[in-house]
Amino acid sequence: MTPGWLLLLAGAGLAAGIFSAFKSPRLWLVTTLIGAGAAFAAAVLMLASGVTWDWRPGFVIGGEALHLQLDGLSAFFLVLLSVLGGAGTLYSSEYWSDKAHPDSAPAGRAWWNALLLNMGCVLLCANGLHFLIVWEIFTVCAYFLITRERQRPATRAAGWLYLASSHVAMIFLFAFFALLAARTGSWELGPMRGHPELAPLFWLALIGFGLKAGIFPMHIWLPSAHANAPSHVSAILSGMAIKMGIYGLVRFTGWLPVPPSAGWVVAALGVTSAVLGVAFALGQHDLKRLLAYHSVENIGIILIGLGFAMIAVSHGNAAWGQLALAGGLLHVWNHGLFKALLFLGAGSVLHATGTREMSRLGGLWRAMPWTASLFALGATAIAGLPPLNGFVSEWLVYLGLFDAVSGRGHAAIAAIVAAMALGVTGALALACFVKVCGVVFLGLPRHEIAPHVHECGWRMRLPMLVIGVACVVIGLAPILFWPALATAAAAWQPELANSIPPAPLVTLGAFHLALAALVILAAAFLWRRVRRNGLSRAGTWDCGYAAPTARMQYTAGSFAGIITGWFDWILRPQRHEQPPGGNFPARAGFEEHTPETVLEKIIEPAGSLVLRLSLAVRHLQHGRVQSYIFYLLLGLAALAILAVMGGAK
Amino acid sequence: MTTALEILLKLAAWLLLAPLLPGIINKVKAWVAGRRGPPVLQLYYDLAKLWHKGVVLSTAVSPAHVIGPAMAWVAIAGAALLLPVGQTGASFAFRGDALLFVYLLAFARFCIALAALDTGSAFEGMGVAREVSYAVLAEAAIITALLTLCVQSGTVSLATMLAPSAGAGAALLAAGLFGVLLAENCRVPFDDPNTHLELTMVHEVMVLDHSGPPLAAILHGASLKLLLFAVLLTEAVLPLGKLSLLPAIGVLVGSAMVVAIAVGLVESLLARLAFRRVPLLLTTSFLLCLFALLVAWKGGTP
Amino acid sequence: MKEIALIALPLIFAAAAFAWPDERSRPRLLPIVGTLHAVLAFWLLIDPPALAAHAWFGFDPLARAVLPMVSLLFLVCSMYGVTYLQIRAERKNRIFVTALLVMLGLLSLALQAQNLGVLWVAAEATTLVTVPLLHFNGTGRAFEASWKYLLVGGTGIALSLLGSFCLGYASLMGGGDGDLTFSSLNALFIQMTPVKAVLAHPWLVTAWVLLIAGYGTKMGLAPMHTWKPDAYGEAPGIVGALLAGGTTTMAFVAILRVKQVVDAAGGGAMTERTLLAFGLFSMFAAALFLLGTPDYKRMLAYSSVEHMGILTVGAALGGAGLWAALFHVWTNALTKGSMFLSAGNIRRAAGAQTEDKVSGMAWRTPGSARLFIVGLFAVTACPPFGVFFSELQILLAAFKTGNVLAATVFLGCLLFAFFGMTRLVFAIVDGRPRAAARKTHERFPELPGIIVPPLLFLALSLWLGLATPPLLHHVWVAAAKILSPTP
Amino acid sequence: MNLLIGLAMGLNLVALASSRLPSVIRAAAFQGMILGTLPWLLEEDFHWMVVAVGLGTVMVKGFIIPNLLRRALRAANIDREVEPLLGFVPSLLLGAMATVGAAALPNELPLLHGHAQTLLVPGAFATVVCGFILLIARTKAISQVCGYLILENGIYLFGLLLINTTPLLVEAGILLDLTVAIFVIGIIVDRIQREFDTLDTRKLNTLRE
Repeated sequence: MTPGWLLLLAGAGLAAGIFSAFKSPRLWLVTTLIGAGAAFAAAVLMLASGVTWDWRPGFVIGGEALHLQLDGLSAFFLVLLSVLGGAGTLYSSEYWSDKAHPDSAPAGRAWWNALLLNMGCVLLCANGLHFLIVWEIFTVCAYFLITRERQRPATRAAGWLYLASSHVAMIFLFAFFALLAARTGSWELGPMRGHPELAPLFWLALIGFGLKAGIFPMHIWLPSAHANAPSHVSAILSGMAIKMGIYGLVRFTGWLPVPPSAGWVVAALGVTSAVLGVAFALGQHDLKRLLAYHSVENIGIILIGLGFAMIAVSHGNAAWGQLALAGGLLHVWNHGLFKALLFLGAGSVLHATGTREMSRLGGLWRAMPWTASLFALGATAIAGLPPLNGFVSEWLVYLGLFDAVSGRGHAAIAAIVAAMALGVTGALALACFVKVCGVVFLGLPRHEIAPHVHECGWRMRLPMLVIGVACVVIGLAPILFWPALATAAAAWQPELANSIPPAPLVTLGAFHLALAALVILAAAFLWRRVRRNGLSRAGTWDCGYAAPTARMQYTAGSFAGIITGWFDWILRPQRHEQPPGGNFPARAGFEEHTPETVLEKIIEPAGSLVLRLSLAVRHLQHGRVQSYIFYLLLGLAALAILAVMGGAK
Repeated sequence: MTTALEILLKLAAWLLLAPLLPGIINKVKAWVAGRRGPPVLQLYYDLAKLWHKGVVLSTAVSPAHVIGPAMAWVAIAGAALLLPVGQTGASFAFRGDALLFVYLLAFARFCIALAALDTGSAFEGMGVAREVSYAVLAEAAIITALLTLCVQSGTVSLATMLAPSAGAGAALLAAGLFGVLLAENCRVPFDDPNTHLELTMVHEVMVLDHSGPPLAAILHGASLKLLLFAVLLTEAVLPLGKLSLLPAIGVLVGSAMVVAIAVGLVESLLARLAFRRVPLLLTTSFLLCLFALLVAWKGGTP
Repeated sequence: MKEIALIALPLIFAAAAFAWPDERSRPRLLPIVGTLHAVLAFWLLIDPPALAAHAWFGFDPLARAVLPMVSLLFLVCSMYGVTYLQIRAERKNRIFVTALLVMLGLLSLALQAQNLGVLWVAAEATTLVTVPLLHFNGTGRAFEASWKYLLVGGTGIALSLLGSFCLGYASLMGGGDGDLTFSSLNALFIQMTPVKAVLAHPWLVTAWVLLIAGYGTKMGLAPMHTWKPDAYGEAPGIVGALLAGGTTTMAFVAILRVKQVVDAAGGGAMTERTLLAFGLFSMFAAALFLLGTPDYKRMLAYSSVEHMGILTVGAALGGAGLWAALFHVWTNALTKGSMFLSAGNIRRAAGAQTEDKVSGMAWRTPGSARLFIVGLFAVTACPPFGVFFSELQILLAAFKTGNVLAATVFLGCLLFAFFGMTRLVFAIVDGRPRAAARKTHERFPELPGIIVPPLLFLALSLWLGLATPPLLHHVWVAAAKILSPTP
Repeated sequence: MNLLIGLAMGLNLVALASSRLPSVIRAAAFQGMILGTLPWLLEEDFHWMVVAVGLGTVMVKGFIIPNLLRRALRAANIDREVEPLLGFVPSLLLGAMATVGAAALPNELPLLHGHAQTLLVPGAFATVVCGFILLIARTKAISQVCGYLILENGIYLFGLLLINTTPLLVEAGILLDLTVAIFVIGIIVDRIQREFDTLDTRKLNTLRE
């Protein structure tokens, strides 16, 4: 079967899912899974064969001839989309069931399929007009998925923020594509590095796609949207939707010429997003909000890779550019996988306990061992630790940076800064996920959470399992995925393509394999040893304090206190303290809340300023007809002046 | 076959020699304090005893409490395989193994930290929070040190990075790495290994609830880590790559001694820092590495 | 012959409707006339008649490019009207139906008018016949709205009369014989001797200013838009749709015709400058109003002001912008029509039209609420609806002609309008429903008669965008070519 | 003829200055009659159509509409005060300035030699401006209607420039429209009075942002 037929099957499956969503959930599940599977097959086929699938049927949509294209880059992203889409589909069939959400589930299924379908189309469209159309449709679908629980004001606010900032992005893309079409004279997309006059358009694309990707100063919509959406939606949003922004950037930096400073700017944005993203994450107490900020961090890592690849290209294809690009691209996959895993895990925690507030959770491993261990796996991966996939991609980026340094080229200094930032980011992420796993899953329950805490069913467990396995496989055998990376890189910049995997990657894979095996062996061995020596149970060492309670455990806030202290200048946490006083202190209290600084300190003031202006203007419409006629005269006068001015010219 | 044998031999050497270092340090401290102190091989006795002891587990803990130390131990051992010894180089050497080295240690930290948090005790929480927070700065320092070596040698593989001396910036680099060594291994002035007040501990408080074989794994891992850092420090400063195996080993052992003695002296002469001051000191060692980097950048030739 | 029928048919039926005895069956006349009119209009669209020289009205390319849209709009609205008037049986509909039909006739006349005087007469007459439509509800607010509409609109129309006189006088100065048909005016001004041109120029400028002010008032360009929110806010949804889609289109066509004449006299630079400035200003003002208005029917009025601004900008860009503007006339009118109708349903179900009184309509009137939201996205230029394509074309024209600044302002205004409209619409649709409204048995009866027409409008908008008929595209381009002296 | 036009221009000022509604109406009506007579003086050859137009104008502007307004005035038995937003003296000054400006205007706008010496254009513009002033500066509906009437008068005055060139149909159409316009306004006024028991349009501002 050729990619074309498979893609057709995929589209048909997803479309059928849209229609069966309301009537029969089972049919929806089947058709959607088939669709996702077909898309996966098509993408893998393309990546394996390396043959671009290009389709120009006769018919015209919106005045432009349809032109679909599945090349290395789009196939690379399509793989991720189909995996996460399939996983989320199965997951949601239990997580967002008709029983639990009678009025929002059916429409939710329909929107879900529409989202997948349109994201796929974005990846395939090779015509600017159609790209713009499906892009906007997928944005709107995501809005309706985020606001599934629209009775909750928080959700509505988050949804509107998302919609508004997406529309800002949309406006920039309007300008970008319109200018492109106006200058090239056609909506056809494709390699056009021959037109240096197109280079400035890159800045429009950077803002338009960057807003979608959640690059640091433009990430304001991301935390609340991810936190308030249903978890399978958060997973696809964070795993795939923001990657669409990355796709746009990669795609158009590959096709269009870029200004010389572009690479530096992208890399700088990457460094900022990486460090500040994880810093904000440390300040969060809401599990899903925290994960959302980690998306900002990982987008940063991806951008560091992409940025240095661009720098390499602009300085004549230095070899390290290839490694940086490979790292960045692989991290697209990796982040998509482990972030989806983490969000699905968070979802089953939410599903079981009904709260996202970490300070109320704890000791969940007893009730939900599967979720706990899979979440721990995801945490290890996202902290960039060997032998899992997160480390592989970060390692590739590192390698690129170090080569740049040792090469002593233009980029060396920048690479040094980026490498340090990457190191700090890694350590911070580690701290953050030690905190999450420890506070949520280990220790004892801090509050008497509803007794119905339970492990999730297999339809929620299986997707997590699959994604977890994928993380492990990429970690242990990165070599298998090099051809895909090479094909994608070739689609971006033919010069950067290199089908021979770098030797170190092989060794690294072997080492990871050995490490994984030994780790398991050692664990088993030690466990047996402990059993043999005989073990007895006792209370945790309480330093002789008579009445320890579960609420005395370290909380998320206190855990991150030291580090968030270092970042006070940007986090601006709001603390409300009620210290114990007197000889017999009554109740004391301390609460801390880390706001979305950029939003609350910059965007909102500006917005209120505009609102005040509009209020002032609206006072002119005060209902007295005399002054209405007076306005009419003013208009007349203005016209006269305009006209006469021209007469003078 | 021979290579496999060689690897096993090297590993055995690492594992066997490791517990010696704390013994030496304690001896030096005792000597400075004018006591006789515990025997140099004390840690061996302790490990052997712990290995046969029964285990008392907190009622709160999950399997991670036991599995964690094992994983950490493996990770540290794996890191040891990456560190070259003299001319023969490391058991595993490839471009970018330096980063793997750093992240393996990070992985070990991750496991120990989770194992500690597992007890749900406020003490462990406190310790872990401190450990991971200081690690952020230490990590920055180590990466900087690696960058220095990378600039120095023009490669990204420990074997070749550590072969030449750090040149002009050697002293700076040594000072910086020594600071990192103290921090990462929880020695004075960052942490007092034999304090008895939980509130002031970092590393000790994390293993408060461990006992028996897991504790043995943790202790041995810690000593191995100390040894790794000592060797890394030495090789970063001295051009061992030029020596043949035996002299190299000799120098290594000697310098490891020196490092141990230095640590001992520091521990007996300095007092523990107040926690709020710790980041300051770590930043200092980071800056030292940074200066070393600058010196290398200016002086060295690619 | 058919073009005369276009005008005569509605007027005759209007007389019939006035004489019609039965209140209940009278509204049925509306769809009948609508259908006949639409058939005629599209027949003419497909094979246009030859244009008689110096005729006072005729089915010329410009009429061909817009009149079928108005006819279509009326057809769908008339379907809605039947059910609507059944629901509103408590009000006598004799005047209402008659006025609607007369309005259709006059619009057909105005759009086909080839003579300055006829054009003005028709425009004035439409103004007058709108008044009874506005106070159909008979409330005090309705009276106030129609009073303001009449006073402001009347003043505007008076100005346009003065302008017409000035244009006529300019033609005299240019050596004309007082023939006010556009074709002869163009011919006259194009071959005007420089001496005469100098004499005629001041009059041309005066005429242009007065006519733009006059017809601009009718069209609702800021700052002459002040009657719009009141009128749209108080009128029934069907009237709002016809005003926003039909009357404004008429005014726009009038402006285009005058622009053609003035351009012929070499005033091209002036007309484009003034139109661009006024269009952008209207968009800007509308965006500011949209940001804060709490009333969703007035919101529609401001949105209409914004789209009039867009049309004007398009017209100012000449050539490519012009045909895009004609395209936008269609998409905007039809999309806006759906919003007016669904807003009317919501208004009747909620009994109020400000966000502090209305919320949770998604539960109260699911169908209309969904339509309203889809219409919202359609009208704020979200693909794949028609407005998106037409606005994109205007944007393209702006970039092609190098008006980057104008394009920037254009996009900024679109953005703020989107903010304001989404905020308000989602507040009234999604917000927590009132306690009373949550009970299902209180659901407002959403008869197919009031749900299908807005749906139809959306379908049309979709069709226009995704599969623009080549014939229409060709017609628009042809009209634009004729209108803009510089091809 | 210029005498008559001058008289009309004077009547503008009267309308501006008068503090009682009946006098405003009377001024407007009288102005209407004057304008009605103008076509006869304008046309050399005695054309029946012109006579018809003139008669119609006199009838409508001079009698029908004023009576209509008076009826509205009586129907809503309200005090006869004008209640200006803008005082009489300022509005009078404005009107005077407008008249002077309008008199200076023709130097800017070239005219056919036939019209150059008549006061038609200045009169027209002055009247239009005065109409605007009445519209903007008066609160009473009736006085606004009068303002609108005067505005129309001005336009009509201007229209006379074209009376012998453009077909009279335009004129007739105009006449008709104006009458209907005023007529409807009269009805509205009537309705408003029933609704609000006052003719003060300041009360008409419930519709607002």
